Amino acid sequence: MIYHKHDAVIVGAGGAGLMAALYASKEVNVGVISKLYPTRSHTGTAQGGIGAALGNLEEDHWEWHAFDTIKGGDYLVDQDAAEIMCRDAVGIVLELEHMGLPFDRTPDGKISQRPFGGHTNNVTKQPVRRACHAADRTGHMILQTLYQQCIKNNVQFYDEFQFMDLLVNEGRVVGCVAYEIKTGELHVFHAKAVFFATGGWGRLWNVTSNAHSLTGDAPAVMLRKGYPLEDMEFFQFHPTGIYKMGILITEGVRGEGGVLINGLGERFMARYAPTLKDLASRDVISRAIYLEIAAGRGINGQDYVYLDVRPETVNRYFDEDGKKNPDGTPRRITAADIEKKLPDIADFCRTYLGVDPVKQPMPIQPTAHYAMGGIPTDVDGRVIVDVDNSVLPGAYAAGEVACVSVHGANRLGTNSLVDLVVFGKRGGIAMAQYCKQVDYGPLPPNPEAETRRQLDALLSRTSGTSAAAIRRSMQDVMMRNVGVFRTEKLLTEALEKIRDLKHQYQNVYVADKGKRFNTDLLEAWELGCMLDLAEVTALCALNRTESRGGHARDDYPKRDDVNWLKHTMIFKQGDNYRIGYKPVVITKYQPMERVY
Amino acid sequence: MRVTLRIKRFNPEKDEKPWWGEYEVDVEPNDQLLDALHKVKWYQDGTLTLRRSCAHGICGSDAMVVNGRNRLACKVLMKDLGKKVTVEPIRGLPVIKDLVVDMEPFFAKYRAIKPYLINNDPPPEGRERLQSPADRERFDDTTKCILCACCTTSCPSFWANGDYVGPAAIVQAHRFIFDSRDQATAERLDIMNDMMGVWRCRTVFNCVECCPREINITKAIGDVKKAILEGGVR
Amino acid sequence: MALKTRTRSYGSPNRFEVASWYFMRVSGAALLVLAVFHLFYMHVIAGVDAITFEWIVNERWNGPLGMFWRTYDLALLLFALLHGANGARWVIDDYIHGRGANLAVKSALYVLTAILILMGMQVIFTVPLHSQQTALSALVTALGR
Amino acid sequence: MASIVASIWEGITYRGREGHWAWLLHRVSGLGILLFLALHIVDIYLIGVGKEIFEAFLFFYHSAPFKVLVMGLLFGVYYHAFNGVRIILVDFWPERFSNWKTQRLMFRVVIVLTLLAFIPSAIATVAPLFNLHMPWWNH
Ligand SMILES: Cc1cc2nc3c(=O)[nH]c(=O)nc-3n(C[C@H](O)[C@H](O)[C@H](O)COP(=O)(O)OP(=O)(O)OC[C@H]3O[C@@H](n4cnc5c(N)ncnc54)[C@H](O)[C@@H]3O)c2cc1C
Ligand code: HEM
Ligand code: SF4
Ligand code: F3S
Ligand code: FES
Repeated sequence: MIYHKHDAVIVGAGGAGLMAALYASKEVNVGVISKLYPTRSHTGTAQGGIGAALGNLEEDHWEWHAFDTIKGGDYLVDQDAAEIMCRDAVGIVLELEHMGLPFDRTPDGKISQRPFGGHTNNVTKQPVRRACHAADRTGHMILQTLYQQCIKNNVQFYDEFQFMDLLVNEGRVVGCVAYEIKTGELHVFHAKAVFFATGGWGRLWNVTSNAHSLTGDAPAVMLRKGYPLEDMEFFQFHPTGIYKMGILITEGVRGEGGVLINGLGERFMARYAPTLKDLASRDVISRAIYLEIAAGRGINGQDYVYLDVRPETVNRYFDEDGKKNPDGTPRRITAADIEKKLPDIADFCRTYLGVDPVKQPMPIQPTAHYAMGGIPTDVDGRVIVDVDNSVLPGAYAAGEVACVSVHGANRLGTNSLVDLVVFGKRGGIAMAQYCKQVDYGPLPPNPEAETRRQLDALLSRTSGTSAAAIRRSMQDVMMRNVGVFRTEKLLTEALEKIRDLKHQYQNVYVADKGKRFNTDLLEAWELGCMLDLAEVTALCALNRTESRGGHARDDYPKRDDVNWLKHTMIFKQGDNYRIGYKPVVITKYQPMERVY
Repeated sequence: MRVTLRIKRFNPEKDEKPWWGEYEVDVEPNDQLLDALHKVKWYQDGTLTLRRSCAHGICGSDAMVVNGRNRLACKVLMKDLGKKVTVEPIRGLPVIKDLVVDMEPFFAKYRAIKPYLINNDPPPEGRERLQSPADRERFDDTTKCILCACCTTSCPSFWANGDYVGPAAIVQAHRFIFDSRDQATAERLDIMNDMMGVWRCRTVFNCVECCPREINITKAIGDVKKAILEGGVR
Repeated sequence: MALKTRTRSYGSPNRFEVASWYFMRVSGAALLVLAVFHLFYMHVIAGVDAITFEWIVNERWNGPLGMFWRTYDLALLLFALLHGANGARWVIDDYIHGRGANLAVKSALYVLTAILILMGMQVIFTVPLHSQQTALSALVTALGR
Repeated sequence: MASIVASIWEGITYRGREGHWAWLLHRVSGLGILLFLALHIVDIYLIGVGKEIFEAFLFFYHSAPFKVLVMGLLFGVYYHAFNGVRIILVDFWPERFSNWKTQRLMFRVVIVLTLLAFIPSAIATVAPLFNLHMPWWNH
């Protein structure tokens, strides 16, 4: 066992973790643990943009952004948090620019912005250009820029260290345990505070835009330690994933004018969202695609539709919709614009589909994308441990792993990047303040014992079921039964199946017994985390008998504000679970029906 | 379709020297090589070790030598590789295990070139620093780099001499040298003007041929060489 | 541990390295004319079998174009050797890393290059005079011719 | 030593494209020419020493095995020269010449030029062995 001491340890080096590290390290001594090299974090894949009401191209206000966020989240959003996020976003995007982030530019040299799903001018109800972008690699640029700044500020990184356990003693966080992948050593980090920024867990599903590394380790550990997870039933399916592979085609494609086309050649979104059409909110579109496919209107009757961004198609619909440039001329797009604004998307299509998006439509299907729920926190990243908003001293979280909740039942495109930087910063600052006020708590005896026990159990078996087989079954059942559409029957079935898989997991077998870079062992350990999250996701989904945002129940198709305008909080108690509820914070915006 | 993967295996914990493992897998033509490697790891030999994460060519984890050439395993499809595929770790960095190499020397070089914007003027209040689209365009290509190390580990100058700062680090330096907002041009050019800096580049183009982000690395290096010769950025 | 590895630091700008890089290109361009024409002339236009002691001494270096050829050969000698030696220095820096070994091999290269230059100049300047004469006096004679 | 062998081995077994082979050949040819040049200086130096010893050397030069080496030299110099021009173009006009498409084309041009210069030279080199003479030779 190797011992380290830092005022604060940040787990995860994506956008949220790096932002927190940057701010916390200005005040206190921090160490950043990440199971991937920081630049490999999934923030780097975010494509379309980061939302902020800069108003560089047309009138915009952060209040409009807040309203869009709340409406997009189907009113399950905590409105105070959303207001903070949308207000702070403006300053933070400028701050990112000052750090060197190479945004695309308007002709007069300002940050360029583009329209994105669900972002509107609240007066005219028309799409507004709010997503600040750097081609279709905004997340890549954010990740790079933040990592660069961390290097400049000499932040201490522990690259390829996997977080395994949180150490809590005398009612507060005293550190954590991590596994050094290269050597197989356990490291105990003695700290006053631990900050979770481990991202999402899309790998629970079969077709996902998420990285292999997104397995929800931190929330699973929190759950096992008896701390709650919030709103786990809300998981976003992004409407446009590459058919079968799940690789994401950004909403930016539709922002540039791309349209969805069914097997009959219809632009079907005109029926489901007459105003915003293809730029309606994600849950609305995913559901529409699913309904089209279910009605046999997929391409050739199969389970996918087309996303069409060919200039002739786009320009035809621009005319049909009467789309205009700011100077009043009709809006137009050319093949060169597509190459220029969406170079990576064009590259994905050519590489993985052999389809040239300028000449052919792209086959797409909804793909598991974003966790709205997660570790509950307040607006300063403090982890909340019960329905009365009590905090666990020294525990912080931000980014996709956290649930503030600014995304409610459905996250608006571009809002995740906003969430990362806004709450990463706020959390980092709050944590530094906390560290300056308290002393180190005593470590518990044998702090690494529990982790060692888990690993030894996995390593000791000489035969058993392979982790891969269990994982595959879990992903299949989650896709089929806990996907875009859910029913009581599907969910109950899923629960049974997952419990059965958890049972099999007791027997999982790890072939690699070595210490050096043992990814076989880590994958098996991660599977344990995923199974726990799969179980609570199905459980919470079964529990919520309404349809709201990303959670669509065929058997309860209506939103039910009377009974369900509240957050789910799920707790593990022994082998059972308890579900509690937390009210939604409402400031100015009363729930209304959502029409796009 | 059935293919044979020949994978160079080496676990210093127990192997004296590297050996070739042969594995037969059934794949779809459109499968990535990464999928095929996963099939081996998940269903045949759990000890096979590699790095990967995003699975679509964006995170830069899985650079390896595929049929003799540097590729990202997730960005090459089986149908383009033939029936017999050889896979080796990238060259010029110490092997930790199988396809995993020690990336630290690579990142150390990245850190050595001061990979961050240096601008000591206070930023303008309440707005961005302005930059014309033309100025932004000058360094666009080099902002795409994902630090996968394909380029550096395909460069004969780097294999020969590990002190060579390498194409990836030069690409990163280029990204700042040609950013109109950066003020440390002279300092950066001094770094690049080192004996183990840009002058070690022999315009081999291996880097360009294998960069998964299709960055024109040799041109970026050429831009930097020229800037040094001309005593600054024009 | 995966903590920061130190690397050689970069940033001692090396004027000599730039100069040598530049020289390789300039001398390369010169050699393109000098060396290629030399080879083509000797092997194709004149034919190697024409090369005899008499031909070199009497026709090439003492014929009507004698001075031209001596200058040409001197330029070729200097450019080719310096270019080649600097190239070899690069190759040595590429492959031989031990400080001692690197220095030893490079020193040997420099000494050899110097000797070869002197030997080459010696002939160009002294022929057809007797070889006992010093290079310096040969130079005087050559220039005075 | 082992590391030298390893990096040379890596240089040869990597399946690079035109640029890689161009570099390898440029390096080998450059070193080869340098070796030949050293030898050549020595033999020319012998002119100053005396006629007999120089001519003894020439005899060696005119032998058949040596002609093979000379052909290598000829090829090497032509290739190195034309490829050197390619490198210079890439270096001084990166915006025009530094991209893989132009680069592949340029390599082909280099090979063509090399062959154009090499073929007559090779013929002239072997001709004397078969007692053939170029029409313009006057000996
Ligand atoms: C394809 C795609 C496109 C997207 N596009 C957009 C967009 O255009 N706009 C937008 O706003 N959002 C977008 N998103 C969503 C957004 O990118 C993510 O929600 C966000 O990047 C998550 O950031 P994060 O910092 O929370 O975590 P991540 O960036 O996922 O980072 C997680 C970090 O945690 C580390 N980690 C995880 N587990 C452990 C462990 N056990 N021990 C140690 N370290 C651990 C990882 O190494 C990593 O460093 C997109 C998402 C995807 C998948
Ligand atoms: C004929 C015209 C010539 C031209 C145009 C030429 C050009 C060049 C150039 C541009 C380089 C630099 C290569 C690089 O940076 O990658 C070079 C390298 C070199 N040249 Fe020449 N050269 C010529 C003749 C010669 C001769 C006559 C010799 C030998 C005496 C020679 C030996 C070398 C060597 C050893 C190198 C180093 C190779 C390496 O680093 O890989 N060259 N040449
Ligand atoms: S330049 Fe290209 S090959 Fe090199 S590290 Fe960056 S992305 Fe990879
Ligand atoms: S392969 Fe190497 S030599 Fe230069 S052009 Fe690329 S860095
Ligand atoms: S797995 Fe991310 S680049 Fe291949």
